[in-house]
Amino acid sequence: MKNKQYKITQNQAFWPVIIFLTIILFNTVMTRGEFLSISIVDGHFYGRIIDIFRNGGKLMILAAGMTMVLATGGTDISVGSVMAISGAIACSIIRGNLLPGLGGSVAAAIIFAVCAGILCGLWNGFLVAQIKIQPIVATMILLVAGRGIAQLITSGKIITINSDAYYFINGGYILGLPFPLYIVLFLVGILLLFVHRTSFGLFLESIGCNSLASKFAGIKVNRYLLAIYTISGAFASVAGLIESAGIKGADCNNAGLNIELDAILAVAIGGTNLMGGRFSIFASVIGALIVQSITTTVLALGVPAAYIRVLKALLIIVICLSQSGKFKVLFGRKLESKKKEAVVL
Amino acid sequence: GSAAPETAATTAPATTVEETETPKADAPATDVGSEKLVVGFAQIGQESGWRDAETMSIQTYASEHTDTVELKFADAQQKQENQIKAIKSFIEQDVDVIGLAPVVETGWDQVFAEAQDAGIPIILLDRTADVDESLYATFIGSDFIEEGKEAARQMAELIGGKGKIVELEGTVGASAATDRKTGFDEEIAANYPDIEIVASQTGDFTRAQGKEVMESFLKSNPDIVGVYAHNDDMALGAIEAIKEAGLKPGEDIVTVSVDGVKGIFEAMVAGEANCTVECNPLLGPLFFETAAKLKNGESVEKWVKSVDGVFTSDIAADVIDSRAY
Amino acid sequence: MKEKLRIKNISLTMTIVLFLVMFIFGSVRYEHFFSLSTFLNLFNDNAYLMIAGIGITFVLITGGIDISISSTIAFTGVFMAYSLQRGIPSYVVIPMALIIGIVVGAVQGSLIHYFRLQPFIVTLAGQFLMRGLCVVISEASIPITDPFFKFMALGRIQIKLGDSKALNGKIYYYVLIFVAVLLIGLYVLKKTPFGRAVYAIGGSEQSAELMGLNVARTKIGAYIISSFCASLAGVVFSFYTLAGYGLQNMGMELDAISSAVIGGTLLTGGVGSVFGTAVGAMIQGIIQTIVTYENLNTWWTKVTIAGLLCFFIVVQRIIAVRAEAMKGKELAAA
Amino acid sequence: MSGQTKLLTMEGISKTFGKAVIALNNVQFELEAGEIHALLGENGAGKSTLIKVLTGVEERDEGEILLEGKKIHPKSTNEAQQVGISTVYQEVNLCPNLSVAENIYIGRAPKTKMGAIDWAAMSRDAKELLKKFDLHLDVSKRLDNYSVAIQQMVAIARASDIQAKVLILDEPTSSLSKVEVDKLFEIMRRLKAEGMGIIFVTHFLDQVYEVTDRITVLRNGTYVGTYKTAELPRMELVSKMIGKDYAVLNQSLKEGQVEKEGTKTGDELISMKGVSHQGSITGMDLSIAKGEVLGLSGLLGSGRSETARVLFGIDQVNSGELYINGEKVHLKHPIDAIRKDLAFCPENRKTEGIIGDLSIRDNMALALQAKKGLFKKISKKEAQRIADEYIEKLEIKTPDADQLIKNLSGGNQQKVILARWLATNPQLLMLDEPTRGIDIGTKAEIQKIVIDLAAQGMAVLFISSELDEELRCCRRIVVLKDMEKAGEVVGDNISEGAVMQIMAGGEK
Ligand SMILES: Nc1ncnc2c1ncn2[C@@H]1O[C@H](COP(=O)(O)OP(=O)(O)OP(=O)(O)O)[C@@H](O)[C@H]1O
Ligand SMILES: Nc1ncnc2c1ncn2[C@@H]1O[C@H](COP(=O)(O)OP(=O)(O)OP(=O)(O)O)[C@@H](O)[C@H]1O
Ligand SMILES: [Mg+2]
Ligand SMILES: [Mg+2]
Repeated sequence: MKNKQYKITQNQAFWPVIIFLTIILFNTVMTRGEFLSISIVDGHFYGRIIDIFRNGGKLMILAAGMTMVLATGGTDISVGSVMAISGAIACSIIRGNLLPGLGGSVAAAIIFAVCAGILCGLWNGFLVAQIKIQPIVATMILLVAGRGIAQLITSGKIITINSDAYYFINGGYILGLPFPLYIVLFLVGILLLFVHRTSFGLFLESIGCNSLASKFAGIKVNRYLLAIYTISGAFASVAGLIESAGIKGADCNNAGLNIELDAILAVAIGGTNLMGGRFSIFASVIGALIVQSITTTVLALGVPAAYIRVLKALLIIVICLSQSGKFKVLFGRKLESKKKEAVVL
Repeated sequence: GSAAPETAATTAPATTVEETETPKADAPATDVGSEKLVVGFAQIGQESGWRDAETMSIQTYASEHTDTVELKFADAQQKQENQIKAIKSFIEQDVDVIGLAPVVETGWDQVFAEAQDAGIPIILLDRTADVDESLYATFIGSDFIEEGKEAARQMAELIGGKGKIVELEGTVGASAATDRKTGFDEEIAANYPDIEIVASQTGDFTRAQGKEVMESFLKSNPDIVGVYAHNDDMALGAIEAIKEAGLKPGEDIVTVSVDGVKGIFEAMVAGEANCTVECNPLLGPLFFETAAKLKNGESVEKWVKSVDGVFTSDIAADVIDSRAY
Repeated sequence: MKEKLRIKNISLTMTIVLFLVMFIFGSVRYEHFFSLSTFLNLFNDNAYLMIAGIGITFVLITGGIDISISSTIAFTGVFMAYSLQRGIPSYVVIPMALIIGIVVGAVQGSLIHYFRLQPFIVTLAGQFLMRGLCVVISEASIPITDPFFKFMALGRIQIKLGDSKALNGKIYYYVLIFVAVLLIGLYVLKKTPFGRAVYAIGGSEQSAELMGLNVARTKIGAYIISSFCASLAGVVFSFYTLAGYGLQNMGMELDAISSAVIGGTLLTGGVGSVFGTAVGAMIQGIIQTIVTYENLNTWWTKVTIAGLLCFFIVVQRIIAVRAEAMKGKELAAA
Repeated sequence: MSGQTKLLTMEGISKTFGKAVIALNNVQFELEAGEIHALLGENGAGKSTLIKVLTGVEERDEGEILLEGKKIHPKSTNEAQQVGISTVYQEVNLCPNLSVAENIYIGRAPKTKMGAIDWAAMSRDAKELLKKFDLHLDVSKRLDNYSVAIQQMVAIARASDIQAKVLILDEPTSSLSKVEVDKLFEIMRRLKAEGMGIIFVTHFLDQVYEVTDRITVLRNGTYVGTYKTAELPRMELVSKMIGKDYAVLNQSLKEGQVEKEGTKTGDELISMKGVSHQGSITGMDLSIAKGEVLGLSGLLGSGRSETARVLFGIDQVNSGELYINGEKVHLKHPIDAIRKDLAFCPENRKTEGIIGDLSIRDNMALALQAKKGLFKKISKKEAQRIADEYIEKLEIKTPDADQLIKNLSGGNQQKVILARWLATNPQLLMLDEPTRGIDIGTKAEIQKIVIDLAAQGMAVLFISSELDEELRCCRRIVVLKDMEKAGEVVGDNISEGAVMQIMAGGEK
């Protein structure tokens, strides 16, 4: 029993889950229960918790992809721009501005948008793995250019579309639950299965710690780097689809703006070391929920939106400090010395 | 009340009326220097459908009058620095008139002074700048406070003068947001004591945030009867949120918003939105008119008000096809 | 002596050559382009960016990163505008703003150094915090009417090299602040133990520690310099715009970082120069000018800068690989 | 002139890492002015930790340090330097991006009258200083332009130049050639004559007897004793270090020797025909048979590591042919070599070997996992079994397999890497400096393991800078010179002299 307890608290996702639950609890108390209430409206569930899951869908997907990138000691700051590109392509196709031969097919729009995401990811991966450019610089190129490219695709306009099939990506419900949640379950599920059933996870951690030694141990480092940046790009494009389906159009300026920061934040809250090494995708997904729930909290409490940033900042510091080994050492030592004294007494 | 006959004309009143005059206005220009009217325009960026329409209006006018007009256009990507740099390079390029839709009200003293030194007049378009009046030639645009007041009156009429409503604000600090809020809140406070604004938060002028904020409003205030949004995009987001909550937008909760973009007309036709206070973005012709006047040294008023209308769902179906944006 | 700075110098030289090529290209292609004032406007309009860029270069050389600078700029702007509005005189407000910068840097640096937190995350928190506080202080943009600020905003030196209009230009007083920062930056990095320790930490922090350098002081010092320069840039920016506005300069840290990279700074640390960063910022400025003259969609600015970034980074890589290959040969020959 | 004043005394020093690892337990140490004092012990005995405690890199749990009778408690290398303790740490610790001159003088650079760094004076001084070490370098070049050996010399030059009372050298000689070691000793003797106290950590007993005055031995983090070098016979020293009778150890080595003699080599496993790689090796002919221990010998930079790298697919074959089991192969990546049952322990443990933040278990399973491929995951249970097996077999000092490998001492890390490759059950095991920085007891163990493996039919390519080690293990030694094969000695012809002669240039 004791052993088991030890294991649960050791799990990387333990603290993120606790924090998430605390935020929910705090809100529930503050709103006198309203926060937790879930009702059924028009045959689907309705409530703030559902909102968190639906609105946090994009971020959960991005965080899952970002976790692996960070695990290899890299980073992908281009995800927001990739989202803009993917939305721009999908909406342009549906509008018939792009590839009019396809007749505005939603399926084609999704396929092309995801392909574009994969291409962006391949480009990042190519720069990182083959040209050996530092990840932050390599992905900065696409971050800077990506939004411009999206603008050039839409010729600088906001494209609005009219397609119920496309709206479903964000606004649809299956069994009463929002569709984005299923996308998250599907993508993260596959990823988790892949990481845990194969040695992918071990290889990523090993690459993140020491890529040269990993190569010497027989791991095809470049291939894996290429793969994870591609996955990250593909995931970002899916997030872009969700976002553009949500606003029923492509807004290249604002789509995914600064979301890379939130995604990295989510991973950090999940306890993955940003320098590479040990990682947990599940913990990052919880981290994403925490980030989303901060926004929801601020809205629910009617606090001015400006405080979202302040709150996030404070939360980052608190969480990072609590995870910092050094911090634990500094304060743990104090605790221990107290304990020692107690024993002496 | 909304003036239906008037609005029919607002489709592009400035254009229709003035277009005939345009050649006249340009004629003297050709006489003076036998050269084109060179205009530099520093646009904010692409923030909403409304602004796209404004940009289109300017660019279309310029491309239709290539013999008399030359347009240098810079999109500042929502950054004041970029606008300042663009204006400075317009000054270097020695344009005749500079147009600007300022991204914020403040911070224009230096660059306007430089333009003045170079003898280039500045036209402010659709947003004002907080500078000394002598530094710019004229402001062309609507009265945001009046828009807010009008929205308040429309709202009051729709909900019968009482009930709880919520407000979706625009980007914090933007004059359109501040003034539309001021006008609305003042009008409600002054004349409609039974209307209570129970929540007001920023939706950043975007659909996505409009929706998210509205979702939250609906949960903390299930008994609201109306929503006022500082632009149509946020209203469209709010409509989504209302539908998700199992309520009928346009009936259970009425909407009043500002701008008059096509999307909101579609929503009004579908019965999901109630009213939009137009803020006409088709300022291109009026802008070039004024610029030509300035080049020729004619005097212009300090504030050239654009002609705006109010549209309700009753007439939306009739005018939707004539909407240009 | 020649060998030592080879890698850095090649990419810096390329940057300078590129700048000249672009300037000549613009002059040939566009009327009015070739003029002293086009050139001087690069300083007038980018002074704040260059000051902030010089500051962040210190952090980048240590191998860290500081993404809070844009918020620091905005925050100092709002803070000053707000205080001036409350009637506090400018000679109190400006030093206070600079002190805020120092404090922000000291806190961030200490968190990064003493608790071994990631620079990216800590400065991300700093970015959120200060951006949030800006809006907490004031949502609206606050105009500055203080006479000293007005003087700095409008005061300028006319430069007349000849009668032709192209040979006329002006420099605003605040550009002199940039010049001072550049000179001090050059001196500190090249000639002081602190500056050299900055490079040493970028080369290997552990080694620097074991060689007995004061890593804590140097690292925290670098973050202080970065934030201080950001708040100084904030001061210059409020001279430039005579206002404080909380949403100003969003994402500008990327411009500063790109300037540094184009100017030859390696984000892995250990290599870089403040002069390069200044030139990098000028290149970005001139691209923007050309795009405006060409009357292109301004998004081409971003795309071009990204292309340029890509080009420079790849070239740096090639040079580094070459250098390694050369080294192998030299050793083999020995 | 061993003086009367006690320069440095450490008493009752204890240090634990986490809860399980007791690195130092009530250790004492003393150093007199003008003596060279060897600090000896097996891998993981706590030598480096003691030094780190002394110089403030690690905080001690208990104990006192007195320098010239005064209590000191340095919190950082910087403070230690200020009170007069200068150190060269075990791994090279300089900044690769700075010039040689700066690496020597950073932190104490000469200044001009204006207070700015005087670059010209710095270069001049650096040149002057390095001349004492017979190094004539372009001191304005970046340090990473030079080889590890030279970097190590620069580090020593830096430490010796600091006006210190105590100079600490933690395994400074492991990457130095004989000539450079002699140079170093000359300098050490001179500093000693100037009254400096020197602490010298090494695993080369010859060097201990060559330069040191006294010896302090640690074992498992405890203090064993301090002895006058001249009065402590080698045998006794070794048995004090390993805690076993040396005779026993020697016996086991002898057995190895016997087995080696009995080994029969089998069919040819590897054959390189005129293999070249641009910039490293040229026209290499080499063959290795099953069950054979082939030694690769040569001077520093003669291309031994490069040969192994090419064989392992790290560097590609530019010309020539490579056969494994008679089949022509093209190795593009280490995994190709691993799939052909090759294994390689690289010489740079820290950068090419260990995955620092992973556990011992994961480190051991890594190569086997890579060999099996992405989809055939080794279960945690299986990995644990492998780890436990090798921890026992190789006598790795660790509480359990969950420890992070970076927390092990150098020698134990080496054993984990060895285990990683043994777990893949290779046909050819390539060991590049497997005993560098490893204590004599472990060294003997590793040599024994090598011989045992060969007896079981495994081929071993053994690269070592210590000739006697190769002589002991190998039946055939190939000598390289200037990136080419210079000659070969086989069986009874193997002798130090024969190998040296080829190295020196005369073919046979
Ligand atoms: N940071 C650390 N965390 C945990 N354990 C450590 C740490 N540093 C050293 N140890 C442990 O302390 C013990 C002593 O290590 P130390 O490096 O002092 O050995 P050493 O005598 O220098 O060995 P070698 O000859 O291999 O260098 C070892 O068991 C090692 O695993
Ligand atoms: N520290 C280093 N930095 C750069 N290149 C190196 C370094 N060490 C070795 N080399 C390269 O490797 C070549 C051959 O060295 P290699 O390591 O193969 O020699 P070796 O005979 O194995 O010597 P040892 O292993 O004893 O150093 C050298 O000529 C050099 O090009
Ligand atoms: Mg050691
Ligand atoms: Mg070697």
